[in-house]
Amino acid sequence: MEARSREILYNEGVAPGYFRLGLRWKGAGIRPGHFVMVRVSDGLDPLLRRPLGVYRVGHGTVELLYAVVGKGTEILSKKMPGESVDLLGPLGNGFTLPAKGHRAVLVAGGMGIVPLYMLAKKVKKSVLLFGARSAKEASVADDFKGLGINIKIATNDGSVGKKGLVTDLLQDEIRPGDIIYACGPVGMLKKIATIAAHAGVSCQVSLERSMACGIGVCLGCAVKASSHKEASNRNYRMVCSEGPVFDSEDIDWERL
Amino acid sequence: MEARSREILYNEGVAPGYFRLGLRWKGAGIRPGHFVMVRVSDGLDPLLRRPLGVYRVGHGTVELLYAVVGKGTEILSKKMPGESVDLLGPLGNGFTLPAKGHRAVLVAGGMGIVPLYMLAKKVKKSVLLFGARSAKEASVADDFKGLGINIKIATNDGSVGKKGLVTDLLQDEIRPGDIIYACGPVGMLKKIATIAAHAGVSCQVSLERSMACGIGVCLGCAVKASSHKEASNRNYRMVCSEGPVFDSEDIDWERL
Amino acid sequence: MGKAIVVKKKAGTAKAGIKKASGALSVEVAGIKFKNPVLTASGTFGYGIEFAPYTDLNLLGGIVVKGLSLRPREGNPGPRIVETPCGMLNAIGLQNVGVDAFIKEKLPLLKKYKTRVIANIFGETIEDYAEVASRLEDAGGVDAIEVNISCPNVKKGGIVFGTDPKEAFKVISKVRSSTGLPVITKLSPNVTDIKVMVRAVEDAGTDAISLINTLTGMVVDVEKRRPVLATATGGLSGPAIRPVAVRMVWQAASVAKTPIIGMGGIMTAKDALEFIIAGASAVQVGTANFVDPDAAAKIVSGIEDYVKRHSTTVRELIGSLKM
Amino acid sequence: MGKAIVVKKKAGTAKAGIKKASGALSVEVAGIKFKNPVLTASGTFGYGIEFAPYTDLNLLGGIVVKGLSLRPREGNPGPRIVETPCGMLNAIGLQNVGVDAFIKEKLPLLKKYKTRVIANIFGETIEDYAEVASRLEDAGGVDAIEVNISCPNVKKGGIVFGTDPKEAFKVISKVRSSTGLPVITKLSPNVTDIKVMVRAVEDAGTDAISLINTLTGMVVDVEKRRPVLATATGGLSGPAIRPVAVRMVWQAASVAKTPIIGMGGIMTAKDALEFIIAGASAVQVGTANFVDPDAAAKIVSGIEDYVKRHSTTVRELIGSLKM
Ligand SMILES: Cc1cc2nc3c(=O)[nH]c(=O)nc-3n(C[C@H](O)[C@H](O)[C@H](O)COP(=O)(O)OP(=O)(O)OC[C@H]3O[C@@H](n4cnc5c(N)ncnc54)[C@H](O)[C@@H]3O)c2cc1C
Ligand SMILES: Cc1cc2nc3c(=O)[nH]c(=O)nc-3n(C[C@H](O)[C@H](O)[C@H](O)COP(=O)(O)OP(=O)(O)OC[C@H]3O[C@@H](n4cnc5c(N)ncnc54)[C@H](O)[C@@H]3O)c2cc1C
Ligand SMILES: Cc1cc2nc3c(=O)[nH]c(=O)nc-3n(C[C@H](O)[C@H](O)[C@H](O)COP(=O)(O)O)c2cc1C
Ligand SMILES: Cc1cc2nc3c(=O)[nH]c(=O)nc-3n(C[C@H](O)[C@H](O)[C@H](O)COP(=O)(O)O)c2cc1C
Ligand code: FES
Ligand code: FES
Repeated sequence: MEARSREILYNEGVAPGYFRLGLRWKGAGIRPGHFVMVRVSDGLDPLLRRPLGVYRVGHGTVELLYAVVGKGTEILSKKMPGESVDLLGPLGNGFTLPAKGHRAVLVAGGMGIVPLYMLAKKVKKSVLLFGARSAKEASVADDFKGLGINIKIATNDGSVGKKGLVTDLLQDEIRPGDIIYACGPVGMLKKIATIAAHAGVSCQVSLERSMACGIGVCLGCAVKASSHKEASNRNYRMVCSEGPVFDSEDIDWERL
Repeated sequence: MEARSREILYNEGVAPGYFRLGLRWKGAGIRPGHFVMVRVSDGLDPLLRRPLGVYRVGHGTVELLYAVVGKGTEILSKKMPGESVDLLGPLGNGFTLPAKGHRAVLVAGGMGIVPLYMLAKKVKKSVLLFGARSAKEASVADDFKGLGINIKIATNDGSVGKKGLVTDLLQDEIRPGDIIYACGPVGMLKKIATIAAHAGVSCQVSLERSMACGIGVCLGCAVKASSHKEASNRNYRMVCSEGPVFDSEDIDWERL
Repeated sequence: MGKAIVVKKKAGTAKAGIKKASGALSVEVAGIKFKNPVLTASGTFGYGIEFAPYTDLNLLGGIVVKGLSLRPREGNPGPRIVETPCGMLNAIGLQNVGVDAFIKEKLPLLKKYKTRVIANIFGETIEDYAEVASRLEDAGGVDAIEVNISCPNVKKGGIVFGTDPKEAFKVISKVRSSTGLPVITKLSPNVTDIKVMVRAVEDAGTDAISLINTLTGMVVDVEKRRPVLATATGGLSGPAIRPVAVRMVWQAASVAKTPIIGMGGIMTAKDALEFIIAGASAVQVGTANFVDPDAAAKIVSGIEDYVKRHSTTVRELIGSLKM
Repeated sequence: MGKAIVVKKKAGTAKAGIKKASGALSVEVAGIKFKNPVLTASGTFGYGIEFAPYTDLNLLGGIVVKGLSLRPREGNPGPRIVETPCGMLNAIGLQNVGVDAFIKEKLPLLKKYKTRVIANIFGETIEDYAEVASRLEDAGGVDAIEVNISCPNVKKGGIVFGTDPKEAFKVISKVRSSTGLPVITKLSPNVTDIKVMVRAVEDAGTDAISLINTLTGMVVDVEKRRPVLATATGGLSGPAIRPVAVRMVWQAASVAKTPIIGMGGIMTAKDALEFIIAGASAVQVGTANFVDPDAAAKIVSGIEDYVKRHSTTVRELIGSLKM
């Protein structure tokens, strides 16, 4: 819980536009679902830190996995081993692990896979449903082999796994008593929330919102709570400090 | 005369805080005293290009020599061979070579040495007076060995050459019929202009001003012309397009 | 076969696309047709011709030249510029060759290019403004006049025309009656309510409105404990001011009856499109010309890409912001 | 020997320097002594306590808490923020726990730190402002009140208090008479002439003036053709606005009789010193807290270095700008 410069151990392309960033970081105290705020530049532009989930934790190391989508992640992707990067974190509330006897169904869309790795390590006998745009993106799922988790993939082009959407996989997969853990684009999460509600299973989603502070003070990352959660001045939840993981029932999906 | 990306061949520290930047650049058409406007970053901050003199020209290559003084030059110093950098130039009016029979006395303070290298190559039997802060900075003068130019150095700490100011060297050196070519800090140039006036010798100075465009359109780099040069609306001269080299008599040194 | 036809069709569409696109970019402002909505901003593009070595002037929708006054002006002492975060301050002091030298020396060269020429003018008195405008009309070859009202009225104790709706009304009325050329009024952003200024200059008969001019700013040299600029304050331009500029263009467009030309920190086609979608019929590119002398031409081609990709026209995009 | 003496002297001076420096940093504003001139800006530092894990709150001159209203406020729908060149826009909508919850839950924790606590307040009506101010005085433990007048007066058709000198006068007069606490008025930069606002709030009895609040701006999503922010416009903050802020502080200081607290884009000690030299008696650090939660503390130590290096005090630096 401090802003600190971390040494870069590696920063390698996984697939075109996807990078693994390895950092020296001892005693991070990171739980599944945690994220960090990364200062990509010492300069004034881009000004704000970028939120990135923690992917994997090793002995004295932490690995992030990120896609280059704009100028911040572009700058990050050019950093070299030996340089360092200023990180604030770990931040947020992570996933709540399933109670005994419940199967975890992990659902990821694209980079939404990130917070699920540490979760997958903790929840044995679970299944990962991964929706990727391409075979290249889908290759990230290889990291999950050997975790004792069942992996099912859907790609847009059908180049790997099933051709179609990950939510189609979920429709087939879901059983009473399961707990869904999902992260990915809003459209996907919305659909998953509906599927979960229909199936009557509990569902935790990790949300993304533009963030300035990451620590609950700027009030910039608000999402609307669903009406059963509304209170006089508590109609909004902060994704950074009250999330990024929420019970899908607590979110007003119409206004997201 | 175009803005163009140039491949970096090398970008090496010469002395702490001093760098040589080698670029692939064919047919540059560069004359002594020319400069370029360097875009140090594709981003929005720092926004403006940085003016840097051309130091040396090789076969299809150009070398700049620069000191890291602020954020722009700092960013530049981190560029790696193989990357490229966007340059606008060559720009400005260079030095006027001495007429036959006149000896050229080149006077440099610090990075003011840059525009004098190409000049030194053209003016045989001349002398270079170089004022440096330290032995490290003075070591740049080694490049001038073998050009057939007499080199005299003054350093602040006396670690190399004479202890003192380069203007003291000039006082001793100057003879009727000499032409002074000077570049360096304003204080030094001011003194040199006075020395030249007293000695009745002609003197060309290369000036530095903050620049936005480098091509005479923003009118940002104005210096006041001396009163004998004033005209209704021509009291200012643009350092980028009318300079950076001026006859020292044409400048109003009091208002610089 | 089926496939071949599809390919042919595609090729056909692409070609038609190119042809259509040139029409797709054109806009009309103040009764003048511009082949595309990208102009260069006054004071950032000299008298136009200086950029010929660096860019193809024929690609531009128009060129707005450096502000012209009745007599030549020498401008302010230096330092005149200083870089700021994502921007710069300038205090050039409106240095220019004067309207007569412009007409004699610059205009004939500029007229040769296939682009619109807009003369930006200013004065210290209302009469000065009027006289400059009328000389420019007489000269011929100028398509419109842009009136910079961010200047102090020396006869009124230095009150800035552009921050007082009454003064703005007076100067624009006078210019309006002194020239048959289309009149574009360039507004200052240093006001509480831009809508009040829009109404004042429209009442005075302006044909179009351009904004924003620079925001007043200052940088202090903390070592010398002096302002960096010789004049203490200067005008802030560049991407730093873009959000303020887009907001003001949007507010102005919400009340304006005349077309709006938007500017302030445009560096890319995307930036230009923000202004157009917010309500601008055309844009001006300023500080970006210093960073890349070919910036305006690149913005034209970026807008062309966008309208093709969205199968639309610039005219349809103007003010298309959904709330 | 001579040398040894010099060395001793230097060491002595250095130590004395450190001692002197803590006094060298202190300033007085609105009758309150601050141990140093660095405060954190409202809305960028929560209720203060959230930053305890990241910085030493005891190092700060003061903390200005998130704007408080009579009743809790839920704020605006999202998106509420968007990054801009060297800055950001926010449209939080003044979400806050309300003055009573602040007094009950936040203030007791904040009071434990050795720093000044300033409560930023706002209202939709003049009466709201007054009531919040009076409850804060009754609570005890608040050193001063900062009145944010960049809010619409719902009773007056939404005219913003801070852009109309008459409304500003009224609200500050009322707050002034409702509390014995020092009153700091926080001005909006979205005005033609900041000096008019300074005079209005001084006539109303403010004890000090802080500025600038955010500049109104907008960003358009050109793919969706919508404003990025749910509320269309938001407030621009960060280094982009610093030149405008320094200029306004300088202008305000030129006419103000009360002390000025400057802010807008301060990221470093050098930035803070620009404001102080231009006339501010203290500064506030805002957006920088998001980039580095320890920024304000670092600025304190940077100012300490500067005053030592220049053998001066912050008090001597205030308004020391040479023209
Ligand atoms: C809690 C959390 C965890 C995340 N984890 C990951 C991860 O592990 N790997 C990964 O690749 N991406 C992750 N993201 C998304 C990542 O933050 C954005 O892709 C990144 O901020 C884009 O920055 P940019 O400068 O490249 O893009 P730009 O578009 O230039 O960014 C402009 C602004 O928008 C913000 N922004 C843009 N996209 C997003 C987004 N999707 N979410 C939040 N802010 C955004 C940026 O932070 C910045 O402030 C996460 C987001 C959140 C909120
Ligand atoms: C014609 C000309 C030729 C030059 N040639 C050389 C050279 O060959 N080698 C070299 O090391 N330096 C040279 N300089 C100086 C060089 O331009 C500055 O050191 C550089 O711009 C500093 O940029 P910065 O971002 O590192 O510093 P910052 O202080 O962060 O720059 C802030 C702003 O001030 C401007 N600036 C700061 N110092 C100067 C300066 N001395 N002259 C002009 N603008 C300045 C910058 O360009 C920028 O716009 C030359 C300057 C001019 C005008
Ligand atoms: C160096 C400089 C000189 C300028 N001179 C003028 C001028 O003479 N007349 C005028 O109306 N605007 C002038 N401007 C303002 C620009 O035309 C434009 O309104 C402003 O810079 C905002 O656009 P930008 O951010 O794209 O630069 C000048 C701007 C700069 C940077
Ligand atoms: C997210 C955010 C929330 C803010 N909330 C308030 C507020 O509640 N009350 C207030 O007076 N100012 C508020 N401000 C304005 C700041 O206090 C400050 O005046 C402004 O941001 C300029 O300073 P800066 O550039 O250092 O951030 C807020 C600013 C930001 C960025
Ligand atoms: S990002 Fe600031 S409150 Fe969440
Ligand atoms: S730098 Fe623009 S005129 Fe010289």
